[in-house]
Amino acid sequence: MKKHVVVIGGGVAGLEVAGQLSRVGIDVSLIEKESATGGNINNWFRLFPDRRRSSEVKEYLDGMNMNHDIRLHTNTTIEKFFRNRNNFSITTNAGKEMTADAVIIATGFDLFKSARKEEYGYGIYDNVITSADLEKMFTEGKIALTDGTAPDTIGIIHCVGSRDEKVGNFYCSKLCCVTAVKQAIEIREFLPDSKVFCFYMDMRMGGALYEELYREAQEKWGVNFIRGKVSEASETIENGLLIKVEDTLAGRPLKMKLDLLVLMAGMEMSEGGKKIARLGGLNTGENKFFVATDSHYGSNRSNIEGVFYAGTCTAPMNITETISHARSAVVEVVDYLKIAKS
Amino acid sequence: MNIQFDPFVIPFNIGLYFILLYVVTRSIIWFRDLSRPDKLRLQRGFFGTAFAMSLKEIFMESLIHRKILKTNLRLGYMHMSLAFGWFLLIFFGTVEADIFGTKHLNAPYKAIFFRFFNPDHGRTGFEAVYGFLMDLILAFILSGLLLAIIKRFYSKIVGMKKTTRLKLTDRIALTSLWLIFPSRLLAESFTSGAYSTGSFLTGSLGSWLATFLPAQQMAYPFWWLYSISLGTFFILLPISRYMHIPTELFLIFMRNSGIRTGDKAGTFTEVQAYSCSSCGICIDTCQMNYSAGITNIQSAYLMKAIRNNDDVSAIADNCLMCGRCDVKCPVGIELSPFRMIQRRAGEAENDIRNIYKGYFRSRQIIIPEKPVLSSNYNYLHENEPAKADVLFFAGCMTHLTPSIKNSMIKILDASDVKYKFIDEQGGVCCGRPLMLAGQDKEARELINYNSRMIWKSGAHTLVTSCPICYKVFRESYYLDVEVLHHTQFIKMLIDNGSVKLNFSRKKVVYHSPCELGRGTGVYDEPKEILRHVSKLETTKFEDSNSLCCGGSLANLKISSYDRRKIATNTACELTKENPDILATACPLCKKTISSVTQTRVADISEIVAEALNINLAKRNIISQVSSIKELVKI
Amino acid sequence: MNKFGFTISQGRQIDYESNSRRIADYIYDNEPSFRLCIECGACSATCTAGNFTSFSLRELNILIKRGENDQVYQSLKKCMLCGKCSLVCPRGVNTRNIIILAKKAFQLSDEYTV
Amino acid sequence: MNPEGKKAIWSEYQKEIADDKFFYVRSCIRQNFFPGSEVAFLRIMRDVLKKDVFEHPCHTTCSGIGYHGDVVPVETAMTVVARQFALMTEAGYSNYVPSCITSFGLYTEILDTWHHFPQVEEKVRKQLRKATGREFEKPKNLAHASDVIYKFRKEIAAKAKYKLVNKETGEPLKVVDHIGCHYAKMFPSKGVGGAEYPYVLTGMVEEWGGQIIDYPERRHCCGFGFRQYLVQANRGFSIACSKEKFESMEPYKPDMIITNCPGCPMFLDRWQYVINEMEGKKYGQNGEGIPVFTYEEVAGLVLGFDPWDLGLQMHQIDCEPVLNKIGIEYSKEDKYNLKVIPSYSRSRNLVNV
Repeated sequence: MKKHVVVIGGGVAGLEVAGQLSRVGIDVSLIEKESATGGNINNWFRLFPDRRRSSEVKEYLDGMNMNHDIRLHTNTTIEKFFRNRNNFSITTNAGKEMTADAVIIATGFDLFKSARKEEYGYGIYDNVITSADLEKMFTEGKIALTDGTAPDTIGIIHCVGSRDEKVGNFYCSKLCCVTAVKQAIEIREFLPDSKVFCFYMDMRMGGALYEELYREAQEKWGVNFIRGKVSEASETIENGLLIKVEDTLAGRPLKMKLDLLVLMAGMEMSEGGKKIARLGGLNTGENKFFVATDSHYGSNRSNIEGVFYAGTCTAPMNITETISHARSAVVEVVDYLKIAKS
Repeated sequence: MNIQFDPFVIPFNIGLYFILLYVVTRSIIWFRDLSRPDKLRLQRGFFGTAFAMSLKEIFMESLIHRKILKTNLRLGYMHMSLAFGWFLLIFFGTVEADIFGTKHLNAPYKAIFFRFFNPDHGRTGFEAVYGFLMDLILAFILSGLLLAIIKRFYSKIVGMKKTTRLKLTDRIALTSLWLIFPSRLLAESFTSGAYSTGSFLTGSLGSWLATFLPAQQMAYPFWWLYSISLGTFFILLPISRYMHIPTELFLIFMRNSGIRTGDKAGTFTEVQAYSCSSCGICIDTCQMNYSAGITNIQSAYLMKAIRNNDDVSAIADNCLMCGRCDVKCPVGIELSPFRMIQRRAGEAENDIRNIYKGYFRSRQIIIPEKPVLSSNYNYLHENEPAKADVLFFAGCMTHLTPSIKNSMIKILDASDVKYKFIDEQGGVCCGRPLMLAGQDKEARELINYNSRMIWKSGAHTLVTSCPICYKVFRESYYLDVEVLHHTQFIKMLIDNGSVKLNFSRKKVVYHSPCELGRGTGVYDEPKEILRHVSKLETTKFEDSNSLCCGGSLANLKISSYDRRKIATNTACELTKENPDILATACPLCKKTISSVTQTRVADISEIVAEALNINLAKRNIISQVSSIKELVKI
Repeated sequence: MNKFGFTISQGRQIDYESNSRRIADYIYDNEPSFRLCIECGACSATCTAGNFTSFSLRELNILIKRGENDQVYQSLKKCMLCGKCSLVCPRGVNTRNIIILAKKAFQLSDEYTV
Repeated sequence: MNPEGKKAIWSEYQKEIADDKFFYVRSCIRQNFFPGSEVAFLRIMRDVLKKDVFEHPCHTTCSGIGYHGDVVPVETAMTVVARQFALMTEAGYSNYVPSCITSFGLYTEILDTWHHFPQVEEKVRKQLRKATGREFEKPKNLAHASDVIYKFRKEIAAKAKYKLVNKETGEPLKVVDHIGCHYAKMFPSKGVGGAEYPYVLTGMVEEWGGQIIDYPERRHCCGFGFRQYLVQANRGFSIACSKEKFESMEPYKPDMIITNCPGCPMFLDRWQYVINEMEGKKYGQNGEGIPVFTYEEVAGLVLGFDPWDLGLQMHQIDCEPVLNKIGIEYSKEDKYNLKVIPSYSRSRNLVNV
């Protein structure tokens, strides 16, 4: 009989896994807590470094599971999850019970809740927004302050909720730097007369074509980069924002008025992921993400045989990495199921 | 029948007398503006050999255009046919009018319009021969004119890559110039047609035209046209680029009487600016043009901008100062010193707008620049240098190419000279870069500082590895020591046998650095050294024709991207025959070129250091010495 | 006035709004590569003048960009224009032109009596 | 500005505050700066709110001022604090209420240290035993006096005679709140409303009819900073801090400043005078300065205590403008000839001392 695999999470990784599995003739149940698949990619307008529309990638992913029969359960969360002798029993919030020969966890990430960095006043000051909010503005095609006017000076704060032990996140979310640069460019495209300032701790332009994008931002778009972590933001009497930062390269504190402040929220283990970890007794690390059994050649394997990880539920990844991680997860599952059969 | 006058000659007369008057006044103004010593030089220049030389040069260059002929035959022919041809036409025309005319010493127009006033002249024997000669000359000119017209429309044909852009007055002047000879041709032809005179050109063309046109009536308007175009040309001459025709004569006289550009603007610079015929040779030879595609800063444009009193600062600063155009300029304008003056100068105030100023411009103004933001080097405190016979000054750039520095140390150690490495711990800049940026005052501060250091050391020889330093040490320092570039010094060591070198079978080409070659004329020593130690092969770019690496400090504007383009191009040219080593004698050249080629780029000092043949004992000592050096450094 | 035995200390804070970035803008307009500086410090490390005195092109760039013009004006004078910096710059910044343009910008402005 | 957002944060920073049987320890410097304030606190607690507040005659400085002035090592400070706790224990109280913000900070810091390093606590107990033979229990509840007033702000409002409202215009008074740095900046969770948007004073002011203004430099220190002030040569830094705050709050035209720390009212008050002397700069409406109050004084005023009983004549910046705005009646001539302080209940244990 056909093997049955349950994929938890219908984001980039989940969709890729589901698609690839069904291609090799395994029947798949895809469980998504939201009403639609896609996960975080739905909140992004364009993707770095080439600034293509995220919808293009979304179309590919949807295509993947359109073409094959995948049982998609939206608005579904897992309530029970345990291992029998050689399969898994899963109960959903709808009370539906299912057994699976293997489980792939693709619960992805949540954006850091920027309100936790109280000093930036997200949710308190008007005109302090997150990278996701900005993407929303891009999608709507209008960058405006709460009073409807267009901002003149825009500040972008890197590392919000990343590399910050004050919020308990020691790790680098890895994508915020390049996202900041991408968004800075897009802002300048939308508002040619605006000035954009990026406040960074380090520019971590590791990926392919990231550095080139950084250079373009400086040369072509005149984006200003100030090295220093913004320590506090406050509202001025004319409803603008006043930020305090050290210009560490000038070795001097600096204060600056801004119209709009964009917080580059980092990536955190998703709430869904945490729940699964609790239910299934899966190992998570100090950074709250799932821990794979081997960091080099077993990055998809969990501490429970037959449960595999795919994508950003194990660490911050960009879409390219997520998809390849998902594919490697598929290989792992297929191997596992073969062995299980014999 | 013999008419003595006709109204159509009036435009010509006006033009002629105007230009004569103008040239006289202008030359008086110029003379007045000369510095006193230059006045004396010029006066002396009118006698003896200088005068003879000037005449010869005027003939060879202004008429025959020998230099252009040498660099580009077709272009040369074009210039020659127009200049020399016209000269002959005038000369023989005058003679013709004189011998065949009614009386001697005619007014000029008689000569120019001879055929009109003596229509039935030239039928028989000698007259016919003479007529033939005149036609021949006219044909000669027209052939050149044809080339000129073609060139204007398709530069390639005359072998020019770029042709200079024109301003309005130039266009009008150009058209009138072009009209002169065709109109003369037609005027003469019609007249001859009417009187069935004229020789092979005018005669035959005339008789043919006469077959279907009323030659008698047709001739007259063309004589008018001929006269008018001459007149217009003369009147526009001073505010067009053709001012170079009369001005070049002055230039030649001045140059031969020993007047040089110097470092201030004045008559001579102005004369030079007006002597530029915009032939465009400087544009062709400029690497920034053909490697980096920067086509608006070449010397021809600099001259033009100055003649138009435009702001030249952008042009002046955007140049590698490689001096290639300098050596190639057929008029022999001292382009590099000229440019330096422009760098020192502030923006010229723009007074050309009023037409009078076009003719009688106030002497090329250098508005006293706002007080320069004076540099402040008082942080340089002087220490007592150790006494030595020979000083080695590596220079800033050499410190960025340690291989050169170490090679020089090795060589110096190997020889028995008592030397001191003066800027071992990093020295003070020689001042040349500041000068190239037109900031001589600041440069002087550094020069004085270094000079004091050198004096105190009591050395008799100063060796430097950097041609940039070398040039400034030689030209702008007042030192009582012998300044040598390390190539010259090594040559000396080889000659007096203080170093012994092994011959290597390596195939080497030599890139002559601008500052060392064209800059200070050191061409031979480097090549002799290379011949001594390796198989030196020649390239298409030897000596004064050598290329620039593109790294030159002299250019303050060019982007690193364009520099790279030039460097790449140069490297390709020099490594065509894929040599083992591309040798040079400048740290900057080495650094620039080595970053764009696979071929090994080595300074001559490196090659020599490798070829050093040291007997064992000595080698040990050196290894000890150098090891001690290391320790000391640490 | 110091009748209390002390005076009110001046802040070291750069007040971005109140500073004039005229010099910076002049350089931006005439030397775009000025924007490319990533403050790596290669220029300062190799600097001939920096070998003798506290001159740092890296710092200078920042101060120009922040509009700390008085400080710029003072340290600008120390540069020897030797050009080593331009050879080591990883971003191909035309360093010498920045110095020259800065000097020019100061000359053009009348606020600074030279 | 989105008040909902603030409320959300405030809701995260609620702290438990005892509602009776307080062991009150005074501040070293307040009684010289604004002697009326602590008395006012006791009057409010005992006579208005009818609470049991105990004072011990033998309590000393917590040595925090020396600790932050870099002259008292932390272990010494701990032992001194242990002794205070011992006095509380002996008196049979367990709700510790310091009057001083720095003390509060120090107590919090020490309790936290002991929590993480029990061996240190043990050591301190030994030292205390050796030195004084006393034993102590850690307080069950540690709250700053302003926390206590905050807790009873509604009761006070209920009994209030005046509101923080301009009686001419009916507009609420614009109040700047200034929280002592040691209140919550070290341990945000120990302060009402946390460190970024502290609510302790805001709560009172809003309850009593005033309106808090939120200005950019509200987080900034008043400049006391111990080292800064205690060394004369450093006072330039101290005053610079206050100046920065004034410059920042000026455009909002505040009617008054309310503080909950011994140093802050002192410096925000006196430095206005010094700045005027040095630079001729006057703050506040028509240059009469921005009056600075302690929260006890404000509580006293709204409850209708006589300004001069509250010791408002001790202020450098005249408080009359505010009194007039609120419409509090007072007699000009009494300002500097103080009558007998009206009787109010003293600490039982102090009556015959």
